[in-house]
Parts: sequence; structure tokens; C-alpha cells
Amino acid sequence: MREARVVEIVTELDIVTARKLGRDEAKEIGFNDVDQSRITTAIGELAKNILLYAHAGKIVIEEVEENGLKGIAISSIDKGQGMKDVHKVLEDDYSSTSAGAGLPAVKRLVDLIEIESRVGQGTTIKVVKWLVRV
Amino acid sequence: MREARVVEIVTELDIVTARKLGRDEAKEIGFNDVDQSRITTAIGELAKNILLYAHAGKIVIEEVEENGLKGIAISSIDKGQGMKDVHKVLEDDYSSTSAGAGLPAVKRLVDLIEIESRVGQGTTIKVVKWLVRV
Amino acid sequence: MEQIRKQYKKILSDYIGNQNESDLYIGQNFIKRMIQKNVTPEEVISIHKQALEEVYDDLPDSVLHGYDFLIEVMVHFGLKVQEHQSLLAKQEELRIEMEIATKIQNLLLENEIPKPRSVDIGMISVPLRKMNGDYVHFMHDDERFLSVAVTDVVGKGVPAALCMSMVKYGLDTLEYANSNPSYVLEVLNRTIEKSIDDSMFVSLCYVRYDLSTNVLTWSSAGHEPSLYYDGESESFYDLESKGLLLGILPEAKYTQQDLDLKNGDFVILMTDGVTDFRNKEEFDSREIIKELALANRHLTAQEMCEVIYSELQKLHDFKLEDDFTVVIIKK
Amino acid sequence: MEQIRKQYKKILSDYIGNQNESDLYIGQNFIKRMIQKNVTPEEVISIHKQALEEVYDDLPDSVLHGYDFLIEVMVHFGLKVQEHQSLLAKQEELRIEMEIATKIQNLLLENEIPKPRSVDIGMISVPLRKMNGDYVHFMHDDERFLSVAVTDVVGKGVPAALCMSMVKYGLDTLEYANSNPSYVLEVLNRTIEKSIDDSMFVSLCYVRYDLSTNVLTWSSAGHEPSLYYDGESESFYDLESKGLLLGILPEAKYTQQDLDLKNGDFVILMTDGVTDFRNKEEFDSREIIKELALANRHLTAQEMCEVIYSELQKLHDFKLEDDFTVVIIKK
Ligand SMILES: [Mn+2]
Ligand SMILES: [Mn+2]
Ligand SMILES: [Mn+2]
Ligand SMILES: [Mn+2]
Repeated sequence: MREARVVEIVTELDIVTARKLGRDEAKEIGFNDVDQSRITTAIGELAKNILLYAHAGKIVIEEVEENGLKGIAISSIDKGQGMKDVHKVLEDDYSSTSAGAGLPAVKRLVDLIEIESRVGQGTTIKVVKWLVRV
Repeated sequence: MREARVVEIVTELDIVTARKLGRDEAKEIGFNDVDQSRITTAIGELAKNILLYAHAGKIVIEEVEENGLKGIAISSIDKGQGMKDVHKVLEDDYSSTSAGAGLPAVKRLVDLIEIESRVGQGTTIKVVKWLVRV
Repeated sequence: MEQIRKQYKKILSDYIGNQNESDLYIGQNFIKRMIQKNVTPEEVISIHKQALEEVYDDLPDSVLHGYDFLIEVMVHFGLKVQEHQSLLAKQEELRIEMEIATKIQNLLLENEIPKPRSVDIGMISVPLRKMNGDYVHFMHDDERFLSVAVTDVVGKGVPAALCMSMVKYGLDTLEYANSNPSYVLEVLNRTIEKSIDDSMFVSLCYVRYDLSTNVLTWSSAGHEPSLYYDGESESFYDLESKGLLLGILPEAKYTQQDLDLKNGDFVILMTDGVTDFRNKEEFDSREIIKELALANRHLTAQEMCEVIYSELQKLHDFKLEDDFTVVIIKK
Repeated sequence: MEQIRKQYKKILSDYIGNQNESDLYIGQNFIKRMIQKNVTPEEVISIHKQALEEVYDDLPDSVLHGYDFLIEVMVHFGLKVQEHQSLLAKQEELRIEMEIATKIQNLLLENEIPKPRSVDIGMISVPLRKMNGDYVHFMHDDERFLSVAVTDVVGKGVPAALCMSMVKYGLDTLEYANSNPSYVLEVLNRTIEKSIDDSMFVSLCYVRYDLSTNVLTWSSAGHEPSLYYDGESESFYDLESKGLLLGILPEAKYTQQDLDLKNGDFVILMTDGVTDFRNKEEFDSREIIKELALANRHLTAQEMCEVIYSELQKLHDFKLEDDFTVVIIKK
């Protein structure tokens, strides 16, 4: 397994870099074209969230293996404001003013999502997508 | 303007015939590829409804013109059971058992839908799609 | 998935071969089934691309890259479709919740029609949707007085249902069937004005019948006028009143009026759902109700209510547009 | 539409030319905006086809017919996306309706904390969602007795709200603050059992305090046990009771017990939302509440309630999972 790859997210260009790294990694691991697009989309949404809510942070992309199952893990780490209610950000915002996408979309694009957030200290979001969907 | 074209709907093959006539007519009138598909889909749903609920009936396809606006009109005419509550059949069935499509879909595919139904006497549904969407 | 790919390839290559309408029809039916199995649009593009590649081995690179681009952008339509599935599940939960709520609401507002010795009372109340926005409250707790309130909440759904609970609650705490109708309206009006949303009003017709003197005293707050049939003169009179809807002005005043109910007389209380037919300007519903009541005045009050309902339903092609409530008090 | 076609063609041909990630990113952002403008997937395919045709004039017929086929099948995804828009609008309507209902419900259940001379009463009741499934009812209509009912409906949403209206209604019609707690529970139980859905239960703790003798009489129906702090022995006692939840058995019997409230004593009534923390097995919530109450017993009853709420909220990372209600009666 290759080592984790880290992209610092400071400008919109970094979003593209993270997406590219993630897409290459996903291809390498063996994901098909649709899953490559989904993984890349998830990375893009996570990175955009960093810029929007924490201004800076990083995306870590790594291959994972568990019980003989290969997958890709993406972590989004920032030292921003943090969130008071992590449950809420995973719920769909069905109001008419919703911008769409965001974390509810990320949740749909992957198999697992874990959020750790402390108010004032930052947020870490880890998502995993398995090569064979669990 | 060409005269109305009538397709008797008795078997599933007639659905295809009606679709084909409708698609050709729509193309002739000048609808683009997407609208051709939508009009054809609407015709298919109307014809399928005839088979499902009245067993037999007809589809009438004609070019229409109003206030200098060209369009296509499709009528679905049957002598079946009729419907007690025409409002309800136009409402989306959001229940999990919904088969989808049906009249709510037809309504979305066209610009105008009119239903006349008498219990025990049959149903006439007329839809119109304008070349430039009103 | 392999099966799906094979079927898609077959339909697609058939279509490309001869451009028959039947293959488009088959293709659409196939996709409808795929949608029910939660296949997403980006997956369809991917299946399409692969099918084309297998059938034609000389596709230009530009076309293949084009499909990759399409898959990428279609991911967002796929997300919309999945969002729809979630929302449908949520909607289903809500539907079940509303069914339980309706059941509770109906129990909460249940009220038996009193059967006093000297008058005959009938009632019909049919909700347009699941929850009834009309409500009939009977009180007959002593031997002398019998009171009926016919109410209609302006507004629909859960807020209207809660508002109705409040009206019932207010009527119940007034306790005595012998209260003056105008007093009842004034008290209810204050409660509702104080505590309910600004957009929520209630129309109410309150009738108190004195079984010992046969005097019927009535008052009304913005409610559909009741009909009084005088058996002697064989004619109908509207029981009109200028009282404001409940919940508008805190200090609204209501007047009350008496009438003597003689043998052969009857009074019809109703909500506006009985007379309002927006799409049928040609009908004068109140005239029709008079005719129906007159023709059927030999029936019991309950039977009269039911005839009026079924005849009006027929006249309006079974397309009632509001909750429908009729109460008849017949001497 | 012409503008959209031009932009799409530009992004697509850039991508086909160099397969840069940035063009896929730009493409996705472009599509997100298109989706917000209600562009459908079949329209995107049509735009894509036309763009390709304009850039490459030698596309094989098979590819072009393939796009026609794709447009045809994508119509059904387009319908799903449009259905989603309608459902969203319906959801929004419902959201507004629920907001009004919540307002009415809160007004309906509003209840002032009584301020008698000889005891200090505090209360906090925080709903998890918009409608509160906990309810506190105070009665203090004569000078001698003061009663408090703390209730929790099993169930959420509108049905629970309606059920709560019924409980309030039942408590109000019992009228007198001096009723025996066990009698109150038996009457309420019969009403609820008779009239409410089989899946709907209510837990209730009823406490009557005699201001003239300082005797507190309590009874409970399947409710979270109250805590009694005895100032003399500086220790807590659970006020346990084996009474069934209201609404299960029509003839359920309830017992009541007395305790003398001395200066420095207090009683904490609460709902299970205060002690149930499914994800935090390591906490003994009742112990924590005792510690918090002990440490803050010099504060007013109201302040004690607020400290308990804010401390428990912090301990559980602000993730309360149920309606939260605490009432403190402090001598
Ligand atoms: Mn109404
Ligand atoms: Mn009405
Ligand atoms: Mn509860
Ligand atoms: Mn609870």
C-alpha cells in the first residue's frame, strides 16, 4: 500500500489538485469510472467545505484494507470553528434555499462517514468507500 | 395543417405505433430532440393507461395553432369505467409503492392537460405542448 | 449488473441498427425498471459507454472522453435522484404519523348526538381530507337546555386540528349548556384571539334550545347563516347575524336572538362547505338545500341530513371542495 | 439556452483536448448551476450531442443514434428530478404548517409556574424537536393545595402533540388541585386507554403539595422516578413506584405515598430525557444529577433546573436525544 497523500487546501486550485490525486488513487485501487467520479466528487465537496467554513485545512487520501477488503479513505482536517451539532449537517436540507450537495451528498457518495468536531477547535471528517460496496 | 391521426389502442404494439406517429408529427412541427422524446413519452403513458384501465380506446394526434403559436395536441379517448376523482389522478403518488410515471408524469411533459371523465362512461384526456413553451 | 449491461447493450445495438420506435419504447421501459432498482444516471452513461465500446471497436477518442465528462457531470443528477428517495421515505413516515394523528383527533372531537324527548336532532360531518376542519359540539348536561355549536376553522391541516382542540376545550370549560349564546361567543373569542396565530380564525354558530319553553336562542360569529323553516307559513328564513369571526378582535360583541320552535318547524345549521361551490356559479346551493329539506321534511332529522349530503354530492359530481357539515334540529 | 450550449461546448472541448481535472471540476460546478435552473438530464445529453457534433463533423452515425437513445431513456430520470422539485415544494408547505402548529401547541400547553409563599418551584422543559412531547401542568387554584403533573408522551410528532392536548384537557377537567394523586391517575388512565391509539402511552408523575401541612403526596404511572433530597440526613431517595404507564390497562390501579417536606428538602421531578443517554453507557445520569443538585442547593429552584440542564448538555456534547424536563420543588 502506498503512503497517504496530503493536499493543503488554501485556494480553489487546491480543490482541483485534491480531486486529481483522489481520482488517480481511486483508479489505481481499481474503482470503475462511475466510482472514480463519485469519489472525486466527494473529495471536491469536502475540500470546498474546508474553504467555505475553515478557510484552510487539508485533505488526506489513502488506500485502506480491512478484512481483505480494499478501499479508499479520505480525511478532511481543519482547525476552524467546529460544529455544534454534527448530526444536523448530515441531514438533508430540504428547504427551498438549499444549495444542494455538501455533507449529505458526500454521505451518499461513500460507504462510511465519521465526523469529529469540537466547537472552536476544528473538524475532522473521514469517509471510506470500499472497492466492493459493503 | 395536416389532419388528425388516430391510432386505436388495443395491444401493446399499438402503443409503439402511436408513439411513432407522435414522434414523426412532433418532428414535422419542428420540436427539438428532447421535446420529441417528451411528447413521445407522454403518448406512451397515455396509451398505456388506456390498456391498463379501459382495455381499449384511441389516441388522436394533431397539429394545433393558436394565436400564431404552433403546437401538438394529443387526445386519449376511452369508453372505460371513468374516474370518480380526476383531481387525484393528477397528484403525485409519493407512496413507496408508486409505479411512477402515469398522469402526473404526463402533466410534467406537456404544457396543458385537460381531463373529462364520467363514471361508467369513459375518459377523455387532452394534452397540448406548444412549440415555444408558454 | 452484468445482466443489466447485457440487456442494455442488446436494446441499444438493436436501436442503432434500425432506429425502430419499438426499441426506444423497450429502452424506456427498461430504464423505468432500472430507476426502481436505484440505478443512477451516471451509471446509465457508463453502461452506455461500455456497450458502445463493445459493439464498435473504432470509436474516436474524443467520443470516449466525452462520455467520461458526461459521467462526471451526471453524478450530480444522481445525487438529486437519491435525495428524492430519501425525501420519499421521510414523506412516508409523515403519512403514517398523520394517520395516527387523524385517529386521535377524531377521538378527541367525538361527540354523541343527544336524544332529548321533545326534539329530533340529526348531524352529518364529512371531512374533505383526513382531518376534519369542521366540528360540532353538543351539550345536554341538564334536563332543560340543549346546546349545539357548529364550527369551521379557516385553515387546513395540523394547525386547524390543534385550533379545533382549543375550541372544544373552550366549549367544555364553559360547562353549562344553559349559558347565553352571545356570552359563549364572547368568551371563546377572547380565548382564541389571545392564544391562536393571527392567520387562524374560527366561524361558529351557537344554538341553545330550551326544552321547557321550546325557545331556540342563537348567535353566530361569521358563520354560514342557518335556515329556519316555519311550518305554519311553509317558508324558510335565514338566521342572519353580523357577528365577526372568532379570533379577530379581542373585544368583539355578539348579539343573540330567540325564536319559538313549533311542531313542524326545523332549523338547519351548516358550514360554508355545504354552500360554497366555487366552480359551479350556476347553482344557488341554499335554494337547493331548501328544496331538498322541504321535500324530505317527513323524514327524521338524521335522514334529512343524509339526503342533503348525498344529493349535493351528486349535483357537484362528487367533487366537494371543503369539509361538509349539516345539523338539523327538528320539532 | 444558447448561452448554456456555448459554455458547455467550451468546457467539454477543453476537456476532450487535454483531459484536465480542472475541466471536470468546472463541468460539475456548471451542472450544479444548471440543476438549480431546472435543466434536466435529457437536456444535458442533447446539449452534449450538439456540442460534439459542432466540434467534430465526422462522428459515426452509430454514436449519434446512441445519443438519441440516451436522450429517450434519460427522460425518465428527468421526470424523477422534476418530481423531486414538486415534493420539495410540498415539504416546504408542510414545514410552514408545522411551524404554525407548534406555535398553537405551545400556547395551548402554556402554564405559568405558581409562586406560593412557602415553597420555591422551578421548571425547565426543552423540546428535542419543534414540538415538545413532555408537558408540565401546574394547578394552584386554592390556597391550600398545589399540584404538579410531569408527563411524557411515548411517541413523537403530531400524534404526540394531540395526545398531550388530551392529557391537558383531562387534567383541566379534574379541576381541583386537591384531588388525590392516585385518583387523578386512575381517571386519566381510563380516558387515555379508551380514546387514544393503541401505540400511544403516557408516563406521568403527579405530585400534590399541601401548603398547610407540608405533606407532599405523589403517585406515578411508569414515569422516571423522582428524587427526594432529605436535608437532615443529607441524602437522596428515589421515589419509586410500580404504576403502569397510562393507556395500557383500563382498570389499572395506582397507589400514592406521602412525605414531609422540611426546610432544606427538595424534590426533583423529571422525564426520561434527562437520564437516558443511549450512546453514553459510562455515565450514571441520576448520580450526576444528584451531584449537581447537591452542589447547587443554595440556588433557587429555577436556577437549579437551569444548571442541571446546561451541565448535562455539556456532558453529552450538546447531543440531547429526547425532550428534557426538570421540575424542582424546594422547601
Ligand atoms: Mn374549514
Ligand atoms: Mn368551510
Ligand atoms: Mn416523549
Ligand atoms: Mn422522554
